[in-house]
Amino acid sequence: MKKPWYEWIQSIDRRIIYLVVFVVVSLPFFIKIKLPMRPSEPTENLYNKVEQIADYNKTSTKKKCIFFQMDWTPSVQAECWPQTEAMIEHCFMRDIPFIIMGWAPEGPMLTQTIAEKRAKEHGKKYGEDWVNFGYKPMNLPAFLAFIKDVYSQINQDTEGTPIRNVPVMQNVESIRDVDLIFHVTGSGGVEAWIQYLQPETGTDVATGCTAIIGPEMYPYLDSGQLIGMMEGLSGAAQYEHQIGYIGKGTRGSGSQNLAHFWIIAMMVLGNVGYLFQRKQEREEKQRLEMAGE
Amino acid sequence: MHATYTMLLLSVLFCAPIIYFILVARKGREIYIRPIAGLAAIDEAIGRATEMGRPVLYVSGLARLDIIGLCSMAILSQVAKLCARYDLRLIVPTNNYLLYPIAQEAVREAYAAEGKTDIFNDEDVLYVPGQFPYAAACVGIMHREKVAANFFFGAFYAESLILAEAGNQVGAIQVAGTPSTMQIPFFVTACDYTIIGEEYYAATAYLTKEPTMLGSLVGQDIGKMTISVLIVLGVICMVLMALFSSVDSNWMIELLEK
Amino acid sequence: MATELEANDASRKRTELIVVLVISGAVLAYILIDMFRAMASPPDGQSGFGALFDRFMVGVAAICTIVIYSFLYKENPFYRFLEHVLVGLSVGFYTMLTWTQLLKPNWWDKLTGADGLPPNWYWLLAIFPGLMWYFQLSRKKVWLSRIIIMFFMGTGAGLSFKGIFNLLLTPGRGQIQQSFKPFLTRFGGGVVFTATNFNNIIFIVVILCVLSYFFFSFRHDKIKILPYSSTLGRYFLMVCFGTIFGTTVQGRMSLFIDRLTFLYTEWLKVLAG
Amino acid sequence: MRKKLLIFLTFIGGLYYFVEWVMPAESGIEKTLTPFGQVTLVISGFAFLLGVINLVRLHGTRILKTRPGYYNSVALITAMIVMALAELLRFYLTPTPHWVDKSYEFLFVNMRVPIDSTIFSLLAFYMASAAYRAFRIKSLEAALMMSIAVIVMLGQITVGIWFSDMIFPAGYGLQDFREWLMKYWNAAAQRGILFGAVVGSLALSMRIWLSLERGSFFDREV
Repeated sequence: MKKPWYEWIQSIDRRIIYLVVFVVVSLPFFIKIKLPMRPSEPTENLYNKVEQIADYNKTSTKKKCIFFQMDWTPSVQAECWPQTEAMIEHCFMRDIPFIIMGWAPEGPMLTQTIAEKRAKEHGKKYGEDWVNFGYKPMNLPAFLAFIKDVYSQINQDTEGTPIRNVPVMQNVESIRDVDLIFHVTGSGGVEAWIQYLQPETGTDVATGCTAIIGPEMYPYLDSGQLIGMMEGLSGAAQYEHQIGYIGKGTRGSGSQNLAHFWIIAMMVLGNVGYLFQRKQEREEKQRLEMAGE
Repeated sequence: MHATYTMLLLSVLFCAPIIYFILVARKGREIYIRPIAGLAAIDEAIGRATEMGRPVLYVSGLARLDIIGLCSMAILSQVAKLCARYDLRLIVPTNNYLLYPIAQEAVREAYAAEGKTDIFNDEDVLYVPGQFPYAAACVGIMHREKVAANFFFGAFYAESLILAEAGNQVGAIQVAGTPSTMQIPFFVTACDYTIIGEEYYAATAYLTKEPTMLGSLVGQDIGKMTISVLIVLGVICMVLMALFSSVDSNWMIELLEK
Repeated sequence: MATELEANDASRKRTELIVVLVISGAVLAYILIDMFRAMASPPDGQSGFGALFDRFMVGVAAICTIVIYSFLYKENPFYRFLEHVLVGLSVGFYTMLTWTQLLKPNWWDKLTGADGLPPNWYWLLAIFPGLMWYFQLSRKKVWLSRIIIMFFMGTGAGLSFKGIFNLLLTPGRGQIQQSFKPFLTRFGGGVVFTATNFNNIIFIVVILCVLSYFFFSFRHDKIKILPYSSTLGRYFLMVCFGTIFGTTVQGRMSLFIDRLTFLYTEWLKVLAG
Repeated sequence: MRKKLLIFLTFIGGLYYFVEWVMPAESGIEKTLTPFGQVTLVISGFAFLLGVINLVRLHGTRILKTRPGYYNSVALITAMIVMALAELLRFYLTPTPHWVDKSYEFLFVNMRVPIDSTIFSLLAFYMASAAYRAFRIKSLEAALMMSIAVIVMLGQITVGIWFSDMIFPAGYGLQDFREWLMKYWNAAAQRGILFGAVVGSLALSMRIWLSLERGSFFDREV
């Protein structure tokens, strides 16, 4: 006996679905459509904050810097790499010095790679425009010590030079001299900075996070504990749009469109079949009851 | 920042009831916890597995040796008892080397308690480090062993979708409970029953009937109530500020930031 | 009947094998050609062999990627092999980093005296508590490891007070103060009700309902409002989970986009970086 | 006796930071934070071999008893040793020889990174099939969740935003609606969860600090 249509559309083999995912994500790589974009509120706030720092640096001799806390691993580089790249690009454009550190081993390494790539185009030099502390494992007690005195916890940068001798660090006596903490992560952890650092120093904290932990950050954005946020790849794309730079974020947005539509299509398809099946079953039951009476 | 007077006052307001009710509960006072829907699902799932005569998988996620992990272990011992009772094989992959021996001990004890030491196999409690290797290992087990029921109790991250989805694939009945909010949507959509957020601890207390946890739950409820009351008062102050020009600042905020 | 099934199975296996062979053959062929093309015309400032090795490394990365995706068709030994390799690499990497980044600079250098500092033998004492971790490995003496574990749990507990109350009550930024949202706005002489006020009402109602869903010990039959508020709270939670699901779709898709970008730009070079 | 010692140590460990929090800044207790932090960091660092030992135990037995799939264990152990060696050589040999850098790059950039991120990216596919198979309108709740999810999804892709901006007046497009959902509904719900979690963790800290934990596991393990 032939399968009714509603059962049939529910029994598409998952491998076909997978194949379509592959196709819909691939197509936009080759067919490019430029669509207008506007930044979301958190992204715009972050952008404005960085601009503020840049304007301050123009006037004053003692340059304020941004602290990059890179807690991301290769597994989430898809989202965190573009975010980091966009922020680094912005820093180089408006020559804001920055410091890289990470509690995840790979974060600082990959960030260093990005920075070196971008530095070539902007003619920036390691040490003068940025410094990399590298992977610094810390537990909370160590973190509190770090807040009290950066130099007590960190003696050398990744190059092995004592950080006191690094030009960037000349303006940084303590963590208070940092004007913005930019925390990029795929697994949370920005709370440590909100809970232990911000009340001490009043430093602004911003986060670049994977889309999935984006919603979790909104209470902090509402309370001002986070000043801004890049939310996933679209956040990165919006930021790139603001600084006028075409990076991985912008390139990915095309594929995002089709992929999203495919997911929605799948939801609808699955549920239409499901609902009709349920309806049929209900009617079947009723008919049987009728027959029973 | 060092404690302000308000902080100290609040910490007393929060902590005192917790300690008090824990002690009271220890004295053996009956404590009411609202029934947690979804706990019944555990027995249901075990029953289903018994009908099919296929093994059961208990996943503690990336739980470490912290309260989440220990709650997970407490639930595990309950599950293990049921499995032993119905001669079911229980597979427990753990992700943390500190949790691994505890899990092993818990399962062994449970099977011993039911006098089924013969069907307990040490190899069924494994240690797989790393997030995705762990997820992949669980998926592998589901495929290889054709598990009939999956229990997800613990701390979950991105791997949750892989697990729940793979469970669907092998057509296992699934029960989940986790405080990691970000993953609950996938459990809600892919599992037959899901225990949401804080409910997880309540469920543990409900299962173990363990006075400390029960007492602590009551204490926490009072803490949450305090926060709600503070919010209501604060909002009222705000409204007053809007209504009467004589009220020029929010007393609650002033009070809280003393 | 059974034989027929077996026959089908066998034929399917054969087709699978053929497909696998063809794909892997193509991949390997491409990598080889790519390697030698690179060697023939190495990018400036690089030896021929260096260029060849670079392309070889990219080829390996591509193979890893493709093999992992083979899991989507079905679970297979190659995938399991790579997953084990990953565990090995990660553990080896993390363990050594703990030495090179944590113990070497913070302990060994201070103990033996590096960059001009005199050796400080007091750091030897750190070994004794440090070694206690390893008593976890013995069933008898395990309680010794508890000493150190409990100490750290204790410090964690002590620290949490500071963290929690900072989170709730930091002046101007505390979660509690920031929940005091005005329901009415003072405008000029009078009082007006703006869109923001409306949103604020939503905000407060949602918070309170969600909180009430997490009340476990209050009897719903005693406090008449609780059943309603907690049910509402559950619905509000669902809204929240809906947003999470939505953003997650984006996040997950990005991951695959990233891998495709690698395959297309760095390996196949069909797209400009 | 042992139990008393444990309880005492836990209490002491917590007491330090509790006092540091309660005491006013003038007390100068902050000065002790730095040394305490350094020492605890080093002590916690000493646990670094535990994972390796456990892994070697586990897979060592598999190899020795040549269980099915023991070759995987062999691969695991080899990979572990090689990676560790590469890291060590790269750290200690200065200037780092070219071949060390290359092999390190090979292991890290060309094996670890791709495998790790590819396994993670399988989620994209699972997401699709989950949407098809699992995300069912079983109840009003599910329906609500699903519709919200769809709105959020449309509100975060350029096509959706561009299209809705053409239809709806400025400030009422899908992106704005998404932000409204996020900023008020989601933020509030999240904050509710946050408050619950915060009070929970406070209770937990109390229980641990004062060693109030009881019960089969809590007794033995905490």
